[in-house]
Amino acid sequence: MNIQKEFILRCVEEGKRADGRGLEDFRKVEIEHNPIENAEGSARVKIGETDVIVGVKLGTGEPFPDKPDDGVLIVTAELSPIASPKFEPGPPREGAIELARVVDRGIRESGSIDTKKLCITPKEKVWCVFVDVQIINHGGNLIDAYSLAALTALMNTKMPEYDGEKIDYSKKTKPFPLKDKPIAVTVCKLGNSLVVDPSLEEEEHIEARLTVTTKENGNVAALQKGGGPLSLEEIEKAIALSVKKGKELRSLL
Amino acid sequence: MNIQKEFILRCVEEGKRADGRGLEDFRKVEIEHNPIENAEGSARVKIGETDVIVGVKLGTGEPFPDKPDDGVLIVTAELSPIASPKFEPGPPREGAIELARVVDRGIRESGSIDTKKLCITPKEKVWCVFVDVQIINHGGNLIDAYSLAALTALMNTKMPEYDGEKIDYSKKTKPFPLKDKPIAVTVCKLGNSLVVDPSLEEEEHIEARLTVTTKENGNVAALQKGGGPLSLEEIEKAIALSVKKGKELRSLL
Amino acid sequence: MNIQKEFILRCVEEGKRADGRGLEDFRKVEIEHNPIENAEGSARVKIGETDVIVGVKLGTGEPFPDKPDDGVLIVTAELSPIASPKFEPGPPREGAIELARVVDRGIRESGSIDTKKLCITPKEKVWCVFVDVQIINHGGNLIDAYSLAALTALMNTKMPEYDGEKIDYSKKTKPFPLKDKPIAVTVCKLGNSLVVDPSLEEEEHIEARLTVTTKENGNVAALQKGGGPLSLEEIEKAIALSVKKGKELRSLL
Amino acid sequence: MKREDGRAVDEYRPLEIKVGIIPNANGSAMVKMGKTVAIAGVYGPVEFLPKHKQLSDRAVLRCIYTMAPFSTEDRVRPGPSRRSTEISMVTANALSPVVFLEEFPTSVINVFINIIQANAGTRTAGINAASVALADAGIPMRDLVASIAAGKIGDEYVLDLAGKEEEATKADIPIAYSPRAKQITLLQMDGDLPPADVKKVIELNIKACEKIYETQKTALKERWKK
Amino acid sequence: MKREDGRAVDEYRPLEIKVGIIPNANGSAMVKMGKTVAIAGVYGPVEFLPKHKQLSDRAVLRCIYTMAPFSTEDRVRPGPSRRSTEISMVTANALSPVVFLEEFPTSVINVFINIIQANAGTRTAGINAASVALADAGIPMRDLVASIAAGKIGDEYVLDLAGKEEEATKADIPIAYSPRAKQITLLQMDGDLPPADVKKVIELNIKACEKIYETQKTALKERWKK
Amino acid sequence: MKREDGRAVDEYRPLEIKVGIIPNANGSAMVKMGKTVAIAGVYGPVEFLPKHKQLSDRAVLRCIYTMAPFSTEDRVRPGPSRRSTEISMVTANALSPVVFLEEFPTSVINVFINIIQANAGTRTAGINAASVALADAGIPMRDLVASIAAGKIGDEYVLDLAGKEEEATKADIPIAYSPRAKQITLLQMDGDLPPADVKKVIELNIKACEKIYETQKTALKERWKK
Repeated sequence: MNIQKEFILRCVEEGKRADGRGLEDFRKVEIEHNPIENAEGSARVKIGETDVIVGVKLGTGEPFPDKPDDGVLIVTAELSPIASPKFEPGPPREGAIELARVVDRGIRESGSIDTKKLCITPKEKVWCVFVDVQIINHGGNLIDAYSLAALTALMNTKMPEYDGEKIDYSKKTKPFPLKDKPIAVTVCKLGNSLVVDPSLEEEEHIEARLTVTTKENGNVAALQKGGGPLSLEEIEKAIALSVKKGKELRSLL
Repeated sequence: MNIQKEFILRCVEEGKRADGRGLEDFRKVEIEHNPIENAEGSARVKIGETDVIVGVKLGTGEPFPDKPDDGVLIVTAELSPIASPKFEPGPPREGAIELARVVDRGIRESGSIDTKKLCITPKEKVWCVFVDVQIINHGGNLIDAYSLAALTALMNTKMPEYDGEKIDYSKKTKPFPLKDKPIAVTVCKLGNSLVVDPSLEEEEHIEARLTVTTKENGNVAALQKGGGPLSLEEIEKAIALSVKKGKELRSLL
Repeated sequence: MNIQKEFILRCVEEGKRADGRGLEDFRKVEIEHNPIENAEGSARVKIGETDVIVGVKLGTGEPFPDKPDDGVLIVTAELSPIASPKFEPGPPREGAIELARVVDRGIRESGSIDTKKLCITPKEKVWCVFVDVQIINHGGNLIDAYSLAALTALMNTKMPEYDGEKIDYSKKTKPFPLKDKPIAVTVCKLGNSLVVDPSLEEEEHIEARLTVTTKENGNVAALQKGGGPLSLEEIEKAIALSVKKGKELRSLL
Repeated sequence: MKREDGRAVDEYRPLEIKVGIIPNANGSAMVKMGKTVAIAGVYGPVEFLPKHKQLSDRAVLRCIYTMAPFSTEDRVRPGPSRRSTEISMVTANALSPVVFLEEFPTSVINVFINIIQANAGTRTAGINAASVALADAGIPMRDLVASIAAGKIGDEYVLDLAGKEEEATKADIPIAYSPRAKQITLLQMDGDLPPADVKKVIELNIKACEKIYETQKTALKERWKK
Repeated sequence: MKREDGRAVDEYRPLEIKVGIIPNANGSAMVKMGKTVAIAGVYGPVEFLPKHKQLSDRAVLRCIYTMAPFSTEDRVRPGPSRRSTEISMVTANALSPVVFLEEFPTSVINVFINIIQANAGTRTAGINAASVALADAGIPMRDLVASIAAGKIGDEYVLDLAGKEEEATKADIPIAYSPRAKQITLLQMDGDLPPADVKKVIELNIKACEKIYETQKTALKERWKK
Repeated sequence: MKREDGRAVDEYRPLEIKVGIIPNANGSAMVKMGKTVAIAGVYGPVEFLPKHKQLSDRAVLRCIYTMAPFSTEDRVRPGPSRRSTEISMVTANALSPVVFLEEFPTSVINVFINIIQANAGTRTAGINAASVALADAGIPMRDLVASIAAGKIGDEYVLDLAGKEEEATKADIPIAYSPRAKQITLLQMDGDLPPADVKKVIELNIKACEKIYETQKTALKERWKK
């Protein structure tokens, strides 16, 4: 372990990564559209060896009392043990909960969904938007992979028809009211450097991470620091780097 | 343990059982009708040292959306630790779940219950039929004992009166809409032989078991293999044996 | 531990307590009214080092089918690990459950709440009265502390306004329908003596305890024995002592 | 006073005790008290696991009280409730004083009580069954524990309330009692009574416990004859 | 008989098997059977913890079957259900006979099966994937296990029911089969059929399993070529 | 800009810190920030059980954040939620960097934070209380951690949002800060702000943290005087 850590850190000091990438380079990003027919929208995203599928399902339910004419967004995450020897079966623990909540806030706070358009009958019935993920392989940087797959799945989503009583999932026609394209980029402090898209091995040795979700106009919609401390200067740099990489990722959509 | 196993297997090779029975003999079967006054129907079944009570309770609830005019059947099982040193307190685990699901499928798939007659108001209110078991002593062959007790309890069930608002459990008059009498018989492979009604000691040494639920007309309504592999020939023999023993058990009702 | 126990018991034999009190003396009792603005009524009670806050919240819900025009009382307790190294995180276990149920019965059986006045629409909507406790420090005698704080919080409670649709928590005006002032006093058998208000150290060495909840008219509304056995004579003495101390505590309100 | 079922005020319902009804258990019993039916099974003493729960100087008597889903008019949802957890706890307190727990350090004695049919008095029926089941298991005991409840209706002290009497009573007081030591090992009460009445009701209970105790002993003797 | 999707009665849906799709796993596979998609990942053998669950003479093959929330029309709530618990159990029974578990005493081999998209036949697709994943993990095996279901519609025995055929069938019989030993390792049935028909349907399944078995072996060879 | 409660834009609500409020705890504190009240209790370091969770080279700082059921207008259901689990985690991250965890390998330090009354800023109040409670427990620390949140309303950067300001803000950014190391140990944000504004808001927070830090130190000195 110490040898691996030393190697990873020495590479970074010299301005490159253990796998030959530059500090600000993502691994290869692949996006597959709508692999899941039973979902209203779906996407499979691979970033290097990380491999996730996100499906969006629509159901109906009651609105929250304080938001009687807004649809409801529910983002979940399970760290399925199929994807890593470190994930254990059982109900979601803090790692899974943070993953879901960071992706949730990125979508919610960016105002990406026009929730008013998901209202069916005020106070009584609204659309519930479920965003769920199946992690196939955990190769590092799950937050960015899930966020990108969630956004793509929402872009691919079509609303099923609803006659006031039953949803007809065989007819999906109307577009989903998506208003923005928020992208999460997680910047990691590795040694004294800032890098993006950590591999699984790098993730074990980072000092801190900062996930920055940016909107199309360059504004920041959500921040989440994980791990150890960061200075204000490091935070500034990380945000700037996230904005830049966010634009690059958005151009893939 | 090895001595016990050897003895059990040697007996079977010689065409009899450790307790003197023939390979195709059940232990003594005793049926007590309606031991539980608070249930709408109940039965206590003893097969050798195995001792179970099944109670049927009726309540009202909403139908499933895809079956708006069918009553709902709920079969549960708990392996109460009172009945065996091997049962542990806590929520049902796979053994209890399989027990409940095999009994459930036997009743459900045989079409034994005329669920349409359990509809009160289509889409809104139907009868819910709860079949629950209290195992008093586990002496082997729980599936057959529970199945037989469940059928008997359903045969004993009378519907309570319902005025559209409240159930009056003090007046139980109308018969329960039972259409068939499905019997589950579990055939076990012990050594190279097929036997029925395993004792607790035999159950520990079986290679495989096959539960066959048969209807009055001799048709098979449900199958469930447990344990190890079986050949097609063994399966054929087991089904034929189950049909035969099923008729015998049905004649006790 | 043995030395502590011996000291505690020797003191009691000599008619006083390890901390200098008499056998029938409470530690200093302090009551703070309405420390929690967000509650409809609240109280903080300190008895020696024991420190609890009780808050009463009002919500609306369906009545129980067998009491269609009665409000619903829900008393809970958690043994928050912040209050003692012996309390563990997680769902309430038997200690917490007994605490909640004894306090609940004291309020309920004394008829302290006029539940009919908590009915909004019979069969459909009633007030739900939640009584919850935050234990800040467990210094012994939690049952009496929680009971006293619960009663005080209920006395401090004002009903929020309700327009048939929404509760307006900013307007709390109408008095809460409290009819009696039940006080719980727990008498402990320590060696061969009966004492009240055990300290944390004393509690570890008691033989038995009897909680007696008395009404304003001196009647007993609830009893709960804990720990070991008591003779009828001891029970009689304990009840008489509880009635006496209950009056003293009630005079503090 | 006329009672629903014709009993005298100090008369309990027909009591039946059968010992040894669960072959797998080390000890077991069924108690019928009118229409209430409880079974109890005792397993142990065995080593208490996980180890950190063991007591170094005595056994733990662990009681688990449950109701069969079909035991009441409204089906009981499986799984523990606040009520069943509390009854399990007071049951353990009711039985522990008469068991020589100090003979089995680091062990657990498991007492499972299942209510098969409920019609008032399930906790007391369960304790009566468990007490006999412990003796049937051959666990060394100082005494048996007998248990019953009583209340007050109008001006009368009334034993073993059942049916609509439960609604009419001013209080319901269950006790458990060890006759040899003359000790009360369970005492609870819900209601509204002056202290003097509480004493009278407990005394009524104690008298009944002494009779139940005899039936318990007879049932055990029957068992040992076989 | 004309089938919805034009297949012959003894024809299963297009089958695709990919091996080695989960880099982190010791072995893995994806199986597509028509629109049903299952992935399986194998981790182990590793020491089974907690220790008291270990078997001294062999490994435990632990299977956990789950459905992705978006895999069906009506979203699946995360967490185990009675159905998924039972499928996990029969899957372990279906696979255990072909694995040399006795070579790894006190160990556990974890087999995770996730259904990505469901359109009939998820348990059989899962077993097909898991069988290949075990081989991909290099775990010593006597044989592979192949799995499929069949039923009867009208007078015809029909393989691999899908879509509305599931409602029309008189019975649904899934099996798992080890071709080398000619042994059936999973057998379940829901429905209503005379015993003779049950046999015919199982025979139809066995024939199909023999073909699926070839596809499994081919997929593994492809993998080992790389 | 005029604020609801008359404060300046860079002014936080009245802050009160009491140390040593829980006699049973090794260290404790209560923090009031306006109407928000948090208490924190520290227990440990003690051996971390079960053993397999121990870290061989340092202690685990375990934080558990909970809200009293009566702390908010709508009663909080007891038990952990996704929100409380996440706050517990980021709180542990916020405090760990200043504690010499390496001095207590294989141990756990338990930090319990209970919100008694909630009116914006419960996570930051909880961190302020926990930081002081750790020091009160005599646990060796590099520094204290101070915590607060800020946002932007209209064109103004506004500190310590409360009441209806939370709805009016374009973003809510809580931080935790270790003044001696000039390090940010917690940073989250919900909202919509250009990067330059994010920096301004963080700077506003840092200035406030330096003042809160002084109040924390004063409160600890008061405690030690006694």
